Amino acid sequence: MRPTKEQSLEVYRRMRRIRTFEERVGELFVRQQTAGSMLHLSIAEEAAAVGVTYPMREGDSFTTHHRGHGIFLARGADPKRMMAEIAGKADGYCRGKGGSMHIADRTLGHLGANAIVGGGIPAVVGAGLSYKVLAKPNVSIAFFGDGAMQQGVLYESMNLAALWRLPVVFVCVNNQWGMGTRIDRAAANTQFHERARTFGLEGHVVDGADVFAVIDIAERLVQGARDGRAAYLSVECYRYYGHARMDKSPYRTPEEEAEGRKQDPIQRAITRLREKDGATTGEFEAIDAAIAQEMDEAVEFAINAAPPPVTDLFRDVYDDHEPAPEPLRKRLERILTTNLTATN
Amino acid sequence: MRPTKEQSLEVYRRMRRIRTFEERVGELFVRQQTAGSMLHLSIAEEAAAVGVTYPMREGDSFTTHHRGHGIFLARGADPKRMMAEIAGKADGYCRGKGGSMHIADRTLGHLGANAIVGGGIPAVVGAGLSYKVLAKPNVSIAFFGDGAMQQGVLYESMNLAALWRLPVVFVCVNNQWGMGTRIDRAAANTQFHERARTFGLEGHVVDGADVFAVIDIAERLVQGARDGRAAYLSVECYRYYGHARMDKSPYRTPEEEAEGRKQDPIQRAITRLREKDGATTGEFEAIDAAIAQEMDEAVEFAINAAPPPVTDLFRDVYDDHEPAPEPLRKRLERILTTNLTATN
Amino acid sequence: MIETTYREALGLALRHAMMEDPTVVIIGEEVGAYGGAYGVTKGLLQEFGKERVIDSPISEAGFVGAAVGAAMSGLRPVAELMYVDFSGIAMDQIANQAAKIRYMFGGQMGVPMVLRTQGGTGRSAAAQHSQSLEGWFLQVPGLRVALPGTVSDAYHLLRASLRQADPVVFIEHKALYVQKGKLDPTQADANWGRAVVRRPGGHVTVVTYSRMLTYALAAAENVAGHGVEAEVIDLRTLNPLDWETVSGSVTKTGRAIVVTEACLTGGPAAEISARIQEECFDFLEEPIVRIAGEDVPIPVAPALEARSVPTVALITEIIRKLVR
Amino acid sequence: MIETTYREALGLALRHAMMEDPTVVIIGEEVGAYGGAYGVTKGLLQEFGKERVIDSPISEAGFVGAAVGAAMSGLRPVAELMYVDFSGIAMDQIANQAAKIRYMFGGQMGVPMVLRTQGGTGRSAAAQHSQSLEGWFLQVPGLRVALPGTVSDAYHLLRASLRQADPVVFIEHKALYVQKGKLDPTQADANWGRAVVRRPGGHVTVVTYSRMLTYALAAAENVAGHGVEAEVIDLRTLNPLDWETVSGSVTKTGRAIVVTEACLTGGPAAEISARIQEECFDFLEEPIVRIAGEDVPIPVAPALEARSVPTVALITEIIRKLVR
Ligand SMILES: Cc1ncc(C[n+]2csc(CCOP(=O)(O)OP(=O)(O)O)c2C)c(N)n1
Ligand SMILES: Cc1ncc(C[n+]2csc(CCOP(=O)(O)OP(=O)(O)O)c2C)c(N)n1
Ligand SMILES: [Mg+2]
Ligand SMILES: [Mg+2]
Repeated sequence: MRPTKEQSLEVYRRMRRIRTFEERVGELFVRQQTAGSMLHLSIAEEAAAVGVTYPMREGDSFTTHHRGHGIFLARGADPKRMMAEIAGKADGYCRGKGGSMHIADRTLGHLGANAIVGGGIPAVVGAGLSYKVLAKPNVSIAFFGDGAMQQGVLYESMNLAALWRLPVVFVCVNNQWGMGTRIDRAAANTQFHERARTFGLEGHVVDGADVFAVIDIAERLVQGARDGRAAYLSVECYRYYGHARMDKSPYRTPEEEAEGRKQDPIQRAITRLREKDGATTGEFEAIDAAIAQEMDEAVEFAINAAPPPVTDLFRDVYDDHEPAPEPLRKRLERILTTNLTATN
Repeated sequence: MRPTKEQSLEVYRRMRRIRTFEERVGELFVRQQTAGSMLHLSIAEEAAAVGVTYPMREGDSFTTHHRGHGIFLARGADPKRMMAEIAGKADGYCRGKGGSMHIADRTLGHLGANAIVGGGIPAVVGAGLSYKVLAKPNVSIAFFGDGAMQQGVLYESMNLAALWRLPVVFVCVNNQWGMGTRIDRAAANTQFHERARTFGLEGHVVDGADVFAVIDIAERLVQGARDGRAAYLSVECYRYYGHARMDKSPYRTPEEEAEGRKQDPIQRAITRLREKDGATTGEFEAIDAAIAQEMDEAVEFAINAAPPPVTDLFRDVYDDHEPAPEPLRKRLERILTTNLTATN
Repeated sequence: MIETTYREALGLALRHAMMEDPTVVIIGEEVGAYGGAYGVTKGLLQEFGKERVIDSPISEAGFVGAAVGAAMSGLRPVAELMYVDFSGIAMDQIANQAAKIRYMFGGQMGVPMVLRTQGGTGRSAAAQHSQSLEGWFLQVPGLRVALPGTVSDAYHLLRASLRQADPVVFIEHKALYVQKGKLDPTQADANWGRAVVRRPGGHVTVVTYSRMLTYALAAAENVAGHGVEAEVIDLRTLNPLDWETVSGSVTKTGRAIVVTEACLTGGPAAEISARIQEECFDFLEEPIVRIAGEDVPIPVAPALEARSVPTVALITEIIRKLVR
Repeated sequence: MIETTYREALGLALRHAMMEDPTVVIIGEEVGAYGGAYGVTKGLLQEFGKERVIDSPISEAGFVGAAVGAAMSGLRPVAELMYVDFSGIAMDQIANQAAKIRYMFGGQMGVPMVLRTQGGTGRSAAAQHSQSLEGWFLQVPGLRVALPGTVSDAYHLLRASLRQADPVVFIEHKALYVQKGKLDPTQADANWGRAVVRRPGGHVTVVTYSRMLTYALAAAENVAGHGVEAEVIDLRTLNPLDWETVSGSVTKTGRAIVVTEACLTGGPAAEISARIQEECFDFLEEPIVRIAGEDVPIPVAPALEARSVPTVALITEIIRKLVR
């Protein structure tokens, strides 16, 4: 891709939106306004999100792992509804049922974030199959972490996608760590794209600090997938902070962290925009300010939103046309009334 | 390996024992003396069994897939007790509880045949781990079919064995078919040893019609495993007959079968023995006759053996020192006696 | 009305569904050229082609998960798990994905798929190929569970399952495939979630499903000669569970026997018994009795295998003891 | 006697077992440097080294299966499954391998392993990290199932589990880790398979385990003020199930309530209820009542999550209604 300045600024803008969103999620947590503490921030993974989703079109679909905020934002999520979901509110994407780890949106092709490492991967094989059977020009993309590279279901899914020639791309957001385990303590060979090749996929690796490199390879692989060549991509980045909000990463050295944190895709994009496109501080500030306001509003929206009504507990277990499960209290009252009355 | 004539004849003998055993299992089935029809014969897979087990020593262990008779025979099984197990008799290796798909023998290191495709694979990782922790000089070998190459647990196991540097070898008895599915309809890339390499293992492939070639590579890989280098080996062969006893393989062409059946490791060994070692028809006949008698005796043993006593149903669910499950009839009698008596 | 087998009735239901609805696809191991391990899908590949009858490699987690994704994306997949015992491999996709997607995502999307599988004893298939695991699915909210016990239901209950908006685990019984019976495909399909009284009687209610229906009916026939009239109820689906039919019967008879092939402890008979007790406590004249599989793995030896699950003789005996 | 937490008591049990028995090894995700997702194994890596405290990649089927193989080969592994919800991935290794190996192979070898895991609600961890799945294991013959509900049992029941010859699924509760209580490590370990009467009472029997024990005791305290004496039984193990203690109590009180966090339908409360009914039918003055988790996946919103499982208020109310 040889982007225009406008395109490059747009890419920057998308990444900055993610960064700011995640920072706000952190604050929301500090203000004790989130549903639980299982919040996994995708800071420094913005290039994977923005780059890979760049060539996606309407009708395309994807699933993500637990660290999926950024990916969905890049694909057009409304930060208000995301933040509300993270806060467990009724106006959230999933009516406050799912939370941070289970955001989904059918209309934008988000088939769901998953809290089971690897759990959401085979779904994209099925989505790809549906495109093939129904002759739709779409692709489906699975996003997951390096931890999922050790889950068997990934290899089953890769094989199925290659064998059935499906429009599917597997994207490993390789941030080098899975909780307290560095990839070299999780895998004997960490050149994951080589594994993918032996399963019959196009397999590549790209520097996740360089969003334009990610866009380039993603455009190629997504197009190939549309033509029936399933593909795999490792996006190499670094998990800036702890695994979840409570984790301070005591298991890694400050030196390693300092080194890893040099890989900032946003700083890299800024430098490039300044050097190649002559972008000015003012231009960045304008973008940042607009985003800051958008995200502040999202936070306020989430805080002020109503929690789901208690009756929602029984809703959506089954299709709307089906009877909902009988609430326990009602059931117990019925049983006790019938039987206790009869005995007395 | 540059085997002496005696060694070569011994290798031949081991393979012939398997072949004759399996032929007798087929007859046992025809005589309606087996427990069920789930009998998977390893005819033409004798080189995998004999070759890979060749360098195994006392204390080494292994697991097999459902097509495991030959492997265990090669490792020293008593055909009488095997046949009795296949007939579901009390004198069988598993007291008639397991049958053809679940033969095991702790004393010979057989940690069990498994009817779940891939199900027995991770156990060898654990066995290998125990050797490492307990500082034993042993290896553990997983035998499985090409079908298991599509099961995720295999890749998890390979990664664990490589990562933990365990004395483990993974052996795919690649007979080209899994039920009615040829490997090229099961996998986009059928060079399975390449996959193993990307998981950090030594990965090799060998002609399963040439037992001496199998012995050569097995000796190397098993020794490597003893030194902590986990390995993988594909032994290429051909499934001569149907998947199980009822299956006539209508899904493959006679031409393909004719071609595949040229890969007979026993014929190949005979030719070599004749040509290189001057073995005579008489020598083969003597071996064959002794084996035929041994196997005939095994069949008679199995037919005449007693079925397990009904009380065995409740035995060995838990350790002997624990109470066995209460039989249903006893339980029902107790309940009805207590309660019905009380009401009257 | 035709005379056919359970196996063929299932195949016919699939065939008719595929003719009517182009989004129905079949995914599973050996469903195509092989025709299914138990022959249910025979001929479908030839008729509908390999885009709709999709042979899978041996990757239970992968292809069941793919069916989940397909169901979210406009197809109506029928995934075939060759043996219900293999659900141990695919359980995450069944219980954590298929079952929870609608709820977890706030009702945005459902997973309209049928997971066809089969279980039970009867073929000396040993511990890993003979289980009755419906109880695993029964305790997962979001999953429907159907178990046809007759040839007619093999057709009509599968048809009804194919119209559900939520995932249905459809469990056939390996010993029933050869069972013969009458089928009228022009009839209305199974009234989803309704049990059926297969034999009326006033002395005792026998609640059962799948192959044990056949056993219970035989036992009922046995005791009829002794003047005992057993009412035999075929639940057909464990989720939904039809309590009206069951409690209607038990309040009438005052006695209930639950018969399942699944193991006693923690199995579906426990739920049925517990619920009858809660709903009909004041009407019970005798304890509710569970006749279920022994709490053991299934052994391969045919004589042991046969005794690991309820027998007609035992059911007969217990009915007679309960109704004196 | 020391004052400690459930989490620390568990860690201490592991530590002592590892000191006493060199074949005890720990295998699981983040059990080493991280100290366990809930901190139970903290310090063990430092003390026993990485040959015995083995961090696994995220491969539940693989490492649980490896533990099975290790248990067959002279080690006594404690595998840690970070959340019981992940058992969906490892279920084949648990239910088809670990549970059946002794039986299927005719008693030649057992699988003396402990699968430590944790479940339950209380941390807004949503549908895939909050389940109570003990009922899955309960219906698999060959598996022991233990669920400690007190600090003392966190230690003594784990110690007892580590002496079993058969695989034990040991399910902790995520909301109990911070619970404080007394522990005397010099005491004898839990009497394996025996329930404990945690509070004696003559009016109603409340049967429960794990976190719901705390709830039941609080409810018993509430009703005591109104002159109702509830006898609270902590089962501690679901397999073995101690029927003597339960039926002894119910024959005395004539009333039984079963409280579990696991979903109502098909869950362990069904088994306990069905069995009480069978064993104590003639003594029951009121129906046995199950108070259990709602039949829904667990939602993330804290207020909904809290209502998806029994509350102290509901238990209190039901005890009072049952004993009038
Ligand atoms: C099946 C499963 N196993 C374990 C976990 C616990 N867990 C949650 S996230 C995580 C680490 C995942 O690492 P990675 O895939 O690299 O993603 P990252 O957090 O680095 O984005 C683990 C072990 C889980 N959620 N699911
Ligand atoms: C998990 C699992 N899935 C499916 C099956 C059914 N099945 C039994 S053997 C078999 C084919 C196995 O092929 P392969 O591994 O190549 O072994 P082979 O029979 O060729 O020796 C299948 C699909 C099974 N037993 N277990
Ligand atoms: Mg990571
Ligand atoms: Mg094969």
